[in-house]
Formats: sequence, structure tokens, C-alpha cells
Amino acid sequence: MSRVIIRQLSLLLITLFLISLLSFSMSYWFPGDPVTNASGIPIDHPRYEEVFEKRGFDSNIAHQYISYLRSLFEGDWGQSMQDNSEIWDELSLRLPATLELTVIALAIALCIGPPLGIIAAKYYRKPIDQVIAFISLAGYSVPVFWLAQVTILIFAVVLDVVPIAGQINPLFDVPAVSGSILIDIALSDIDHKWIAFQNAFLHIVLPAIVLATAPCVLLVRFTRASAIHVLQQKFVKGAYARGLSTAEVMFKHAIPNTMQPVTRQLSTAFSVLVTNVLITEVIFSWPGLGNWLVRSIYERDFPVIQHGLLVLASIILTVNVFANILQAWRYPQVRQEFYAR
Amino acid sequence: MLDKNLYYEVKNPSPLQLVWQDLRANPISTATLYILGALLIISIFGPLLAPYGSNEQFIDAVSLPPAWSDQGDMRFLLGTDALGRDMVSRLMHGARYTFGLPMLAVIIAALVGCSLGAISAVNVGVKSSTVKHLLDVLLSIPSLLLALVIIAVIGPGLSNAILAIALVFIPQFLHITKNAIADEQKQPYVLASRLNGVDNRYLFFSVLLPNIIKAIVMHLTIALSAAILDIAALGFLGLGAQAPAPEWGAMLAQSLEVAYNSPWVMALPGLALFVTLISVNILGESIRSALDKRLGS
Amino acid sequence: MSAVLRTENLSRVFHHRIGWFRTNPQFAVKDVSFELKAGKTLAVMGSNGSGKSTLAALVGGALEPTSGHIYLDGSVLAYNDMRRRAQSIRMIFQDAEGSLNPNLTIGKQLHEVLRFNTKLTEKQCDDTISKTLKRVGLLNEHRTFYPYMLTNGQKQRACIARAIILNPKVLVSDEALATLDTSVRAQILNLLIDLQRELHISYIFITHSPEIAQHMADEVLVMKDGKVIEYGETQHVLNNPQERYTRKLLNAGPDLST
Amino acid sequence: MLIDIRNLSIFADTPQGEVRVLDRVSLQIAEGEIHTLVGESGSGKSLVARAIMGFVNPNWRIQADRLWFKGTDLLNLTAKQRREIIGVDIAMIFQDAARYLDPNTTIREQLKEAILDEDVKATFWTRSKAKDEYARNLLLKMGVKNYEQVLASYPFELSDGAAQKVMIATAIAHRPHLLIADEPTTAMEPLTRAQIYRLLAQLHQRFKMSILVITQDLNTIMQETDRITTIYCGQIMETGHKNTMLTKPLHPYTDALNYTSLVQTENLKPRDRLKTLPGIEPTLQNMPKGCRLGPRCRYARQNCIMRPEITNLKEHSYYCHHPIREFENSKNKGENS
Amino acid sequence: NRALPPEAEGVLYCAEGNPEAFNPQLVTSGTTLDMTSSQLFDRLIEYNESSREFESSLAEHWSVSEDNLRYRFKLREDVPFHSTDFFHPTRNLNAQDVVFTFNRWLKPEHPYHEISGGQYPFFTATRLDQLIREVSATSSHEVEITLREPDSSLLSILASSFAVIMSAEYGQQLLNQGEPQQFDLEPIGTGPFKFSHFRKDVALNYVRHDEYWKGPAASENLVFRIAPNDHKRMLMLLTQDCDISPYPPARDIAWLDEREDIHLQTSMSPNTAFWAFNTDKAPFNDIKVRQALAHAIDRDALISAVYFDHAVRADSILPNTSWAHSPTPEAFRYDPQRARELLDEAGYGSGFTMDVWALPVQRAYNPNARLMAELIQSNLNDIGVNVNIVSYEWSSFRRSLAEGAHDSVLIGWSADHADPDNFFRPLLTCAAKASGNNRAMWCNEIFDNLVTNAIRSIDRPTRESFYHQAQDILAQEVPVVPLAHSIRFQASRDYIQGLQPPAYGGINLRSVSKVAEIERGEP
Ligand SMILES: Nc1ncnc2c1ncn2[C@@H]1O[C@H](COP(=O)(O)OP(=O)(O)OP(=O)(O)O)[C@@H](O)[C@H]1O
Ligand SMILES: Nc1ncnc2c1ncn2[C@@H]1O[C@H](COP(=O)(O)OP(=O)(O)OP(=O)(O)O)[C@@H](O)[C@H]1O
Ligand SMILES: [Mg+2]
Ligand SMILES: [Mg+2]
Repeated sequence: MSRVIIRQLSLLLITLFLISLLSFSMSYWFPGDPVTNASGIPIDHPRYEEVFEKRGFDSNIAHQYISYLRSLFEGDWGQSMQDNSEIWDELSLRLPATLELTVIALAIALCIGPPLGIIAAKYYRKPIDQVIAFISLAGYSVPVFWLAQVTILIFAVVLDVVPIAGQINPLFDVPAVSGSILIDIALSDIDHKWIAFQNAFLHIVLPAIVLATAPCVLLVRFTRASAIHVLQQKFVKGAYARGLSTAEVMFKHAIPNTMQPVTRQLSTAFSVLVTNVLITEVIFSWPGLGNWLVRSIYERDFPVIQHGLLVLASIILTVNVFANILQAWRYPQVRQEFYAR
Repeated sequence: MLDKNLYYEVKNPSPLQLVWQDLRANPISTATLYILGALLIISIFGPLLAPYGSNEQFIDAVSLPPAWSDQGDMRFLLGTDALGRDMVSRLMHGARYTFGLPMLAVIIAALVGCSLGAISAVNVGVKSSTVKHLLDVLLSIPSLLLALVIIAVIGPGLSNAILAIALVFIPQFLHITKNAIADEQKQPYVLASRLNGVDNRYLFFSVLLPNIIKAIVMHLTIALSAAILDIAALGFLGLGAQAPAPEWGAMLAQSLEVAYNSPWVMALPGLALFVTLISVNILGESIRSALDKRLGS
Repeated sequence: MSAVLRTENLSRVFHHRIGWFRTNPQFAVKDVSFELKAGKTLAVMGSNGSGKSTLAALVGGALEPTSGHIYLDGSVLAYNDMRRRAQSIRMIFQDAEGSLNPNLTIGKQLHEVLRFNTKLTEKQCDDTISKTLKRVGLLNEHRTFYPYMLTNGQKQRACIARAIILNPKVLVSDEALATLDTSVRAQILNLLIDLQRELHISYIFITHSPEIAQHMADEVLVMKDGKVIEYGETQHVLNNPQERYTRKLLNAGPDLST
Repeated sequence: MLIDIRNLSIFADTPQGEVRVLDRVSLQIAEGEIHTLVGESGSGKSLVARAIMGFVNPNWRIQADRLWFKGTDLLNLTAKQRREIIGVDIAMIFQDAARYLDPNTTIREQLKEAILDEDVKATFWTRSKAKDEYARNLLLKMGVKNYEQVLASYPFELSDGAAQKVMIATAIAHRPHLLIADEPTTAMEPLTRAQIYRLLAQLHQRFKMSILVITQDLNTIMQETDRITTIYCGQIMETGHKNTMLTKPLHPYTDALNYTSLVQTENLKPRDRLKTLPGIEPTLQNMPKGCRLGPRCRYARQNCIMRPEITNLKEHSYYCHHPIREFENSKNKGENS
Repeated sequence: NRALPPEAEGVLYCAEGNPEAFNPQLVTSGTTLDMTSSQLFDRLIEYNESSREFESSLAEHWSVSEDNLRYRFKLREDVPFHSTDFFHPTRNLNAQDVVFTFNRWLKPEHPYHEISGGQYPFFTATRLDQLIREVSATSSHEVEITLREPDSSLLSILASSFAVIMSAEYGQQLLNQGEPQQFDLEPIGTGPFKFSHFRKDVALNYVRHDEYWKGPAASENLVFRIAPNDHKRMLMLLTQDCDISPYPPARDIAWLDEREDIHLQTSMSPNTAFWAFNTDKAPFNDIKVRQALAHAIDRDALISAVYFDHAVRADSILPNTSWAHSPTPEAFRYDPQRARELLDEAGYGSGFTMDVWALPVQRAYNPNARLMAELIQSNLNDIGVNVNIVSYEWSSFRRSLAEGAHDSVLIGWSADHADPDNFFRPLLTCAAKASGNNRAMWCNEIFDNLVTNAIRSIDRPTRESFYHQAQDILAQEVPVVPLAHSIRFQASRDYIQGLQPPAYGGINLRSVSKVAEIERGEP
């Protein structure tokens, strides 16, 4: 197992290296001055010369890359070209907000998707399966931005059960410490934390559900396909032949085996989630990374784009690797495969 | 002899023909075929078929509901938007942006990607597994994000978005083709053909290609669905098609502000997008199950 | 009569990765030499992993030997001399299903062989195909069939047709009969026997079954861990095996008396 | 009679309509006997076993006069009752054992699952330990010496032979009365194959267990079996004691099975042509009417398009209009067809 | 389900964007003024719209010297500054604070002059930095402003939202701490609300300044939520995520008005939407082209489609409410035929392609510039001119505008103070071009002279005649095409009380509060 972990982590390092290289070269691809693109300091700024040197632009490209990495690790991520705010500071507030939404949505998707998939597979070709299969296909075909709007119209405007923007009613005097609202409430010293939690919950429900839809239906589809395959496997028959009851067979053998390919697909579901979080945040005015990134692309705020993409890609890759490790940890056969590689 | 051959040919469908027959036998997938066919025709000839121009404004007919409602006007079957533009015409023009162009992008990406994949698979052989795995990992970055990177570099706009989408899908097809060929080359019948002393051309076109079609076709539908969604999402975010282009995602974005007053302006592009996507997805699903049934998985 | 096929110290090494950079070389076949005369049959026996399939692949041209030579009619047969090999040494695989291209008709697959190895006209090709199909007990109609339309036995016949259509000198069969039903197996065996009589083909039979070796082979070669441990006349080897390993192999069959 | 099956028919759903996969199969297995069911691929052997185990595809129709196990009709039981019988009294082992074991669970857990609480006399908290002990003993009985290692491994880490032994261990964990072995050794190496059959024979002797062996090839279990039944295309052809079946079969199909297998054919010289059944077996959709062997049978006449009724002799029964008479039987041996 | 605990009670105001800074001196956008000026700060004097008179504020009274060059202001003595986590004032407002505040933009050697960019657009545009010779404290609570020449708009400017007074003590404290840039980020003022915290793109929180000299504000908390999208703001108003929303979308006004739970307030606040051509660029440096484009657009259609008729057609840059208004409708008449002729004459008969920049946010003067741009696009298409619509985020949009990157832009102006001068000098003079506020990049000496003369004269008839001449030049030269004077709307929930109708730059929210219980008849 440790070998798998080491191998996966080294792979992660290599891919992160590639991603950093990509991110680094972006400042050259973007139109304009690479120093400005990387640091957000305009050419006519008094600090330009200093940054120019600090980032190794007086030297060769390798040196520039190393300086770039050093800046990354020092937390000197440059500043936004648009409002001159420090990217690192902004990011450290926005990333937790995005992660909060993502994690909750992923949790919802995980709680609903796989069980539905397994139920569908258990009743393969029965009406219940057909309903689930159709819903998942339909859910897969609804663009998230449309879904978000429709749900806003229904649940917020017409039914008036949830608010439509932001993390919490800003009248709650919750200072942004971590960026994740639930944590911030917990950290804050306001008197009515419980009411604040309720309020924050109401704010996050709708975006989280909208965001969870795509990965959820994806998981339904993956799980269903996997479970149909597993239920046809001989070892299921073998388990019945050992005299196990249906429930035992399902929970001890069929479901764990079904989840084997599904854990690998977790990273796919996660990357769908990340794609959609960009859009969802824009629609729900969620003060997260996606919202910021989209606007920055719109405004060609290159330092933000560069670092925002770096962070998102790194997160996806990390999740990918951890899904692999998780899978290898739980499934010996997979471990074997990883060894063989 | 030739006649006889012909006769038998009719009687003995090839596995790929069988897949096609299965597809046609299923009413739902047939329906999606018709829908997609119609969309294709509209994408190509939409501007000729549409009753009005996409940006033709009827100042006297602003925000008309669809024709069947009380305030509707028979001239505008699905109503008009806030600028008095005919929804039917806009949707028909938009099919080109939201369905036609992504399809073109995917097809081009497939052609380029598959050729490159085939070349690298046949010439270089199967690369080291680490490189392959690395590619696997990098490809797990969602296509929209990659498209965003490209757009960030080359700037927003429809043509840039299409370019970005095409570029994003090339490596996917390359990867798929390369893997499929690598897998295929392990098959005994490929070995058998090689032992027959066939040349590389024959090996590729007659032996490998028909057998990797499955993987490619399956990925085509997946990629098409993703490409449509991406183009619409980019349009929605204002990074793809720019107003007043009747791209469905951009239309949707613009329609939001009137969603409360004239819901049809928002509902229609969304519905069009939904129908298109679900058709592509159902077709993909049907192709997959037909292929699995006929060619094994 | 001189040997059609002779191998000299044929070896094949596989490298098993054990670390990032280290590999562990393993001889799948080591220094195997044998001779095969025209119209004769050699049976190769051995337990799992003893290198039988690797040997077959080496002789059939599917693998490149690490060292050693194969002589065909007395002259060295180079690994990449596909043309000559295709015309003289043909293989039949265990997995008949897998070794037929699912997307080509049987006729086209037979035609492929002719197209790349002969200069026959279309008409002649056609006739050859009909003749060969008939010879292996299939009908002319079968040429327009796709593999999925055939039964297991018919597929194996199609494979044999593909193998013999060029009138090869040597036919290598890697456990080609193991998965067949007894009655089909008998039919195929009959077919092979007939072919050998008519066309004077030499066979190399990879098999687990002593009965088949007994029935078909003139000589038997027993392998263990890639090496030849016994090689000789069938009767001689089967009736008084020298090695314990061989004895175990032979007795393993139906005998439950112990 | 341990098992008593009368006129079991199974109808399968196919795109071409319903087809009769098993055609009025009757089979009796006595207590304590080893019974062998022989037939070629696709003849329905496994289906008979699955019918007993209750694993038939739920969309398929089953019809039988009786399907008795120790006097209870299995067909009339609920799924739950049936599972109780199967869990306790009937066990089955399969050809590629490794695939019938959950690849992601250790052998230890799977083996322990098969052990009933009644098998070990232990309180709740010592139960797991007791089952562990029991599992070790089981493997020892199977002749597995490195049992600890085997218990800790996953199915894909085992060799074919070892996996099959584990399979058998799980099957006999609670001493079933009937063990069904469905082609337990095909495509296995001869060395391992021998071991497995030896093991089955031992079990039979030691626990007086009845065993139904299903195989394609008669020779493999010749020594141990008591009775043999031959089946072709879903129809039972002949049942009888192994000696009768081997030396004096009355049914042309049994005869054919004998002469096509190389071993039993005496005075067969190397490189002689073998006698074979002409033609190929029909596909499911195009089964011949009546006796399904008809088109391939040397003795077939007009009336073979009617299904022959069973003919019961002493300890022997067959379904044939034109059984081979004994003299003809011996005379034909070894000749080419 | 949206109950708030008592200490979180307050008023939610949905703003259209982030504040650029918390110092009105530094900014021009109405958004920032709304959020900062009247909430955090006070001015020396105020302008009373109803009486059209100047009133005392921080200055109890003031006097003007005979030569109209010296203005003397007597300050109140009871005005405390905000006391917050980051600053505890030791004294009340005095003359030092006024001098400190004025010198910041007046004197380049002032320690804060260069902080936050060193640009003071309003004061540059109104040329106040040129006009004022000196600001000095004549006693602890009296300041004197000395002018270089007489100027009739000084009081108007001092009463505008930009001329707020800040704390010299706070400035000194930050200098001592070595972080002067905090001055414009964590503001200290004398106004009714204190700065609490701000999160970009999310919200700006204020709390009540209990010692406010006019008496404490009605609401304990005041929060500005940032919601750039007007549709979103409207929905937030419906879902009670906002209590007050400025600039509700014009298309929704009609039915918002019908709703019981929403109150609409209107005012004819003096503003003009216009279409400015970058006269530095070809072909817009050609008067004929500009005239042609002016004739090519159907302004009445724009007004009905974009403003839903909640605006009047503008026939001059100066709003029709101003006493100096002199309409020149003929110059901007819709006449595509004439437009084509003019283009022909200018040598652009075959048309050309141009960018129309559409301001990306909703402003009082233009609720939907994009939509307007699309209509103009189709209008211009008729005379063979191709239009690309350009639009991006507000602050970078403005930055690029100031640099003159545009061909033409749809933008507008809301008056900062009551004087007609406010529509000329800040917008169209050469000085405004230098300060980056002249969207037309237009510089005309005759025009400049006219407006300068107008400001130097004190009596109204003289000024009026100067302004009429100036408007005639604009009609002839067409650096900008005036489009509309809109009616400004402001929507609020019915439980909000004390809300004033929107006024000249900067809304005052001091008296706004929520009503605890609201009686509402069944709908
Ligand atoms: N492609 C390969 N790569 C690495 N090792 C291989 C490869 N093919 C075979 N080997 C190794 O070579 C040895 C011989 O294998 P081979 O398949 O020839 O045995 P075999 O006698 O045919 O066995 P079986 O009876 O199971 O078919 C085995 O140990 C196997 O692991
Ligand atoms: N799932 C299925 N769908 C359709 N037909 C089936 C299915 N399973 C079995 N059959 C058919 O039922 C018949 C009997 O199958 P069965 O598996 O019992 O044969 P068998 O004698 O065990 O063959 P083998 O020796 O290959 O295991 C076969 O003809 C097969 O085609
Ligand atoms: Mg082998
Ligand atoms: Mg079977």
C-alpha cells in the first residue's frame, strides 16, 4: 500500500509540476507584458523594476520559472490588475467558500447518486429502473445554468422559501475569517449562532442542490452500470450458493464491488462539479473562486486567471490522486493493478 | 460470383450493420436520430428556413407570448423577445451556433485527434505506461476549464470558443484512439493478420479501424454532448458567443432579466438545449448498448 | 528425409518490472532445439507456464527470439521475413473466436492471406477459397458469413482454412483443441489427420492431453520452466518416461485410484 | 431418492420467441451416490444444476411434474425457504472458482460466511474465533497446508487449484447432503484436475455426501462415479451404471460420446481417423422436433420425429426408438464411421 | 423562516457595485457616492432642493467677501468623529480637519496627496484645484477659502457629495503607524454611520454612529449588498434579500408599481444619457460623420424600448429641468436619409465598422446600455455602418474609457450639484479631457471660453445666454448625442420608512428604518 501511495504522490508531483509549468507559461501567452501578466504590476508602476528583478526577468527562462515557483511558495501571488488586491488574500477567502459549496454538493451527490443507481440496477428493466434511468439521463442533459435559474424562480421567487444570493444575510455581523461561512459562523462571537447557521443553511441549500445535480446523475449512471455488471458476475451467484440472504449478498458483496469502479469515477464527478461550480457561483452570487475566475476572464485580469486556474486544476488533480489512493486502499485488486504499473 | 456475393452480403449483415439495425429497431433512438437529423438540417439551412432574420426587430411586437396564448400573434409562433425578435427565427439561427458549430468542432477534433492517435500508436508503439497514465490524469481536467484557459489567452468570442472546444477535444480523441489501437493490437486476430504478412496500410484500415470505430463513435457522442454544453455555458457566461448572436446559451443569459415577465423567452432556448442534449445523450446511450450487445464490451 | 523445420537454441527472455528501473529477466523459453520432418507431428507438453505458448509464438513468428535460430528447409528464417514465414509456417490459436476478425467475412479474411502472399488473380483466389473451405468441411456460402454467425467448431475450421490455404509446410497449433467439445474435437482431429495425409504438412501440437499426443504425434517434447526435459519418439516418451515430472504429467489424467 | 426430477422443462425468452431449453428432463440421484451428468457444451447441464439451486433467470418459465429434494418440492417453496435449504443441504461448486469468489473480500471472510452459527458451538463473542478455527480445519481437510496464507489472500492471488479448493471448502462447510460440481476442472491443468477429483472422491467417502458431477468429458471422473446420465440439447438420452454406460450403451449418443473420446477407444492406432457424430449441433432456435439427436443419428428413422418415451430397464433407462443392440454395439467399436 | 435576531436588525441596501474607495474625493461613480458620502461624512454646507437654497451643515454659517474671492466658514463645535476599533478620536471636528481635507487634493506636498493614486477627478474637472488659492484656519473653528478669481459655482461644489470633511487626527495616526493607505480603506468621518467591515463583491457593513451630531440614525445597522445585476437586484427585493434597491429595471417598473409590498419612489433627478464619439479617432473627428450618426438613430424608439417610456427625449446635454436648458431637437432628428447623405459627403458612403461601448452597469440615466447598443446597432446597420458592441466590467471599462480606447460610448451623467456648469465643464471641456472625464475627447476653445465666462458671471441672464451659445455649439459639432433624461426610480419594501426620494448624487439613509409590524391587507 505504501508503494501505491508513494507512486501516486510522485505522480501527483509530476502533474503538479506540469500544471505549474502551464500556469507559468500562460503569462507569456497572454497578450501584454509577461511581468504584468504574472504579477499584476503595470509597467508604469514604481514597483515594476523591483518585481521585474524578483521574478528573474533579467535572467534566463529557467531562472524565471524558479522565481515563479518561489513566489508561489512565498504566497506572493501577485495582485489583481483590476482592483490591485492581493491575489493570495482574496484567494484564501474565496477558495474555502468554493470548497464549502463543493463539498456539500459532493456529499449530497454521494448520498443520493449511488443508492439510486443500485436500486435501479437491482430492479433492472423494471419500471422503477426505467424511471431512474430516464431521470438521470434527463438530469444529465439539463444545463446547470438553466436549472439554476428555474429553481431560483420556483423556490426563491414564487415559493419564497430560500434566499437567492450570497452565503448569509449580511446583517449577521459575521466577519470573513476563513471564507467558509459555516466555519466563520462557528468562529465568530455573535450571539445567535444558531439562527445564523439556519440562515446560512437556507442560503446554501439551493446552490448546493443545483450543483449536486450533475455529479449526482453522473453517479447514478456510473453506479447503475457498474451494479448491473456486478450483479451479473459469477461471484454474486457464488455468494447466494454459500447460503447468504439477499441483503447480505447486496451489502457484503454486490455493493462494495459496485463501488469499486465508482470510486474511480469519483474524480470525474468531482471535475464535473468543479466545472459547474464556476457557473453556479456566478448565478448565486457565491463569493467563491469560480465567480471570481469567470469575471477575471471577462475582464482579462491575467494574474487572477493564471492563479485561479492553477488552483482549480491542482485541486482536481489532487482529488483524482486521492480517489486512486482510496480505491487502492479499499480494493486489493486495484492495488495489484497499480503495483503492476 | 460477384452477384452471388452481393446476394449473400444482403443476407449477412456485418456487426456494424447489426448495430445500426438495432438502433433503428429501437423507437426512442430512432426518434433521437430524426431530431438530430432535423437539427442538422436546421443548422445548415436554418437561415433559409427561418421566417425572419435573427436580429430582425418588430418594434410593434415586443415581448409577445407564443401564438397560442391570448396575446399571441400568428406571425410569431413562439412569441418574440424584449426587442421584438421572432423566437422561432432566433432558435433556428441559433441551432447553427449551439449544435452545428460544436458538432463541426468535435468532428474536426475527432479527425485530427484520431489521425494523430493512430499515427502515434502505429509508429511509436505503446508508450511507457507512466506517460500514458500522466495523460490520463491531465485529461481528467474538465473540458470547460481547459476551454476557459484557451479563451483566457485568446479572448472571448464565439470563434475563439469554438476553437477552444476543438482544441480541448483533440487530445481526448488522440488518447482514445491510441488506447483503442493499443488494446486492439493485443487481440489475436491482429496477430493473425500480421502473421498473414499484411502491410501496415491494410492492417490499419481493414483490421484496426473497423474495430476501434466503437470506441471512437462512443466518444463522439460524449464529446458532442460536452461540446454543446460547453459552448452554451460559455455563451451564458458571456465568454462565448456575444449578443446579439442567437446562440442558445447567450440567449438564455440575456433572457434572465425578462424571465419574470416573459418566461417563454427563457424557457425556449433552455428547452431547445435540453432536447438537443437529451437526444445526443440518448443516442449515445443507445449506440453504447447496441455496440455492447453486438460487439461485446 | 531432411528436416523441414529446425530450431537451434531458441530462447526468449521476458523482463518483469520489479521497481522503477529494475527489471527481472526471466527465460520463458531457454535453449530449445528440435527438428521436424515433413509430414511428421511434434507434440509439446508441459505444465502451466512452462513456456509452451512462448515456443509456439517463437516458431510461428509472433514473438522475436532473444537468441537462437529457426531453420526452414535448411536455411535460416529471419524474424521479420514475414512473406516466407507466412507461406511456410502457420499458426492456429487456442481462441478461435478471438483470432478471427469480427468485422470481416470469412471469405475476406481468407482473401487477405492470398492477397498478400500470392500473385493469384481474383478468379483464382476465388477458386482457392472455395476449395479450401470445402476441404475443411465448410460450405462455399460460409465465405460471406461473419464470425459471429458460426459455431465454435466452424470457427476453428475457418481458422484451419486460413492456416492451410497457402499450402504451408508447418502448422503450429497452440492448444487449439482444448476448449472444443469431444465430438467437435474428434471432427477437427479427423480433419487434421486428413490434411496431413493429403498435403504432407508437419504439425507442432501444443497440448495438455497425453491422449492427443499419443494419437497424433510422432515425437514428444516435454518442457519445464522453459527448458526441454524430455524429447523423443512418442511411444518411447509416453510409455517409459524418464523424468518424474513427465510421469506426473501423464498420470494426471483420469486416474483416481491413488 | 435425494433428488427426484420429473419432466423438467425450461423455456427461455429469446428475441425469436420462447424456446424450450430443457425438454422434459428427468433425473434421480440416490443418497450417497456420485452421479455424473455428461453432455456437450450448451446441452443444458448447468441449467439442470441451476434449476436445483434455484438460479434460473427469473424471466424464464419452469415447468416440472416434480422437483423434489428429500421429498420437498423445491418449486413450491418461497425464495426464502429455498435459500434455507440451499444454505444448509445443497452446495455447488463451479468451474472457474476464482470468479465465483468476491474479488474484494478475503478468503477468510468468505469462508466464514459459509459457516453457520450451528456449525460452531460458541457464544456470541467467541463465535468469530471459533469460525476462524473451523475455517482452518476445513482448508486442512482440503489438503491446503499453507492455510493461513490462503485465508489472508484475495481470490485473484490464488492459483486455480487453490481457488477451487477454497470453493469446495465453502461448499462443504456445513456438510451439505448434495454437492453439485459443475465442470469443476475444465481448462485446468491435468495435474490440478487430478487433485480436485481426488478430493471429491475423498469427501464422498468420508462424509457420505452425494455428488452430482457435471462434465463434458466422461473420462475424467470415470473411476469414482456410480451412475452416468447423458444429455444432448436439453434432452436426457440415457441413464445407467457407469460400467453399462461405458461398455454397453444402448443409446447412440452415449455410444458416440464413448468413441469420440480418445481414451475409451480400444484398438485405435495412432493417426487413425476417429468415428464422429456427423453434422453439428442445432442452434437453440432450430431444435429438431422429437428426438433432438435425430439429424445426427445413424440409426434415426421416420419415427424419431416423435420424442421417444422413457424405457426403463433394471437400473438403466434410455430415451430412444432404436437403441443399439448389444452385439452391434461391440461390433462397431473402433470402426470408422 | 428568515427571522433575524434583534442585534442583527438593520436595513439592506442593494448597491450596484463595489465602492472604488471609501473616500468620495477619489471617485466619480454615483455607486461609491451613494455608499459613502452621506453615510460616513458630512459637508460644510448642503443644498436644499425644495427651497433651492444652501443650508448650514458642519459650517454653522458662512460669509463671502466683497470681491467674491474669500469665503469664511464658521464650524460647529459639537461634531464628534467616529470612534471605532481602529481609531479613537480625542477631539471633535475643528478647522484643522477642514484644512487637512482640502489640502489633500489641493497641495501636492500634502502627505496624503499621492496616496491611493493621487487623482481627484471631481476637483480637477470642476477646476477647483485651479480656482482655490488657499484654505486656511483663521481660528480653531473658522476656515477661510481664498479664490483666485470669482466663481459662481463654488458653493454648489462645496455642497456636493465630493466635498466631505475628514479627520486630520486620524490621518496623523495612520502616518505615525506608517500605513496611510488605510485612510481610504477604513474611513473615519462624522457621518451618521461608522464603517464596520467590507467584503468585496459581498457586502459593506456600517453600524450606527450613536453620537452623531444631528442625532443617531434610525437604523442600527446599514448594509450595502453588492449586486451588479439589476434583474438580480429586483429578485432580491422580491425575496426580501434587499430592502432598498436603486434603479429597478425599467421594464419591471410597471408591475413593481402594482405590488402592494413594494414602494416605488421617483424623482426627475437631473441626468442625461448620451452617446459620445471619440473625436480623437477617425472617422469621428469628422463633424459630418458625427452628424450622420446622430441622425441615424431613432431616439424615440430607444426610449420606449430601453426606458419603457420612463424618460424624456434629450434635446440638449443639459436637462430640461435646468434654467439654462435650450433644446436643439433639429440637430438630433431621426433622419436616416440625411444620415446617408452626410456620410456620403464625408466620404464614407460605403459605410464603416465601429465599436459601440455599452456601459456594463445600470445607471439612473441608462438602465440597459447593452440593449440600447443593440438597437443602435440595427439603426446604424440601415445606413451601412457595422457595429461591434463592447462591454466589460465597470471599473476596467472606465479605465479604458479614460485612456480613450473606445470609438464611441453609451454613457451619461448625473448632476453632482445644482449648477448647470456641472453638465459642461466636467464633461466637455479641454480640462475634462485631460482629467479623463471627457468621453468625447473633445476640446473646443470657443466652447471652453463660453462656459468659463458663464461661471465667472454672477447674474443669471448673462450666464443663461452663455450657456445657450454653448448648447448651440454642441448641436453643431455633435461631440455627443444626447439621448434621454430619465426619471430615476428607487424601490423599497413596504416595511421601510423614512426613505427620501433619490436626489443629486448620493442618497442619505440616516432616517431609514424598518417598521417592526406591517399591516398588509390580503392581496
Ligand atoms: N508477454 C509476456 N510478458 C511477460 N512474461 C510472459 C509473457 N508471456 C509469457 N510470459 C511468461 O513466460 C512464461 C511461459 O509462459 P507460456 O505462456 O509460454 O506458458 P505455457 O506453457 O503456454 O502455459 P499454459 O499452459 O498456461 O498456456 C510464464 O512464466 C509467463 O509468465
Ligand atoms: N442467459 C442465457 N440467455 C440465453 N440463453 C442461455 C442463457 N444461459 C444459457 N442459455 C442457453 O441455455 C442452454 C443450456 O445452457 P447451459 O449453460 O446449461 O449449458 P451447459 O451444458 O452447461 O454448457 P457448458 O458446457 O458450455 O457449460 C444453452 O443452449 C444456452 O445457449
Ligand atoms: Mg499457453
Ligand atoms: Mg455449463
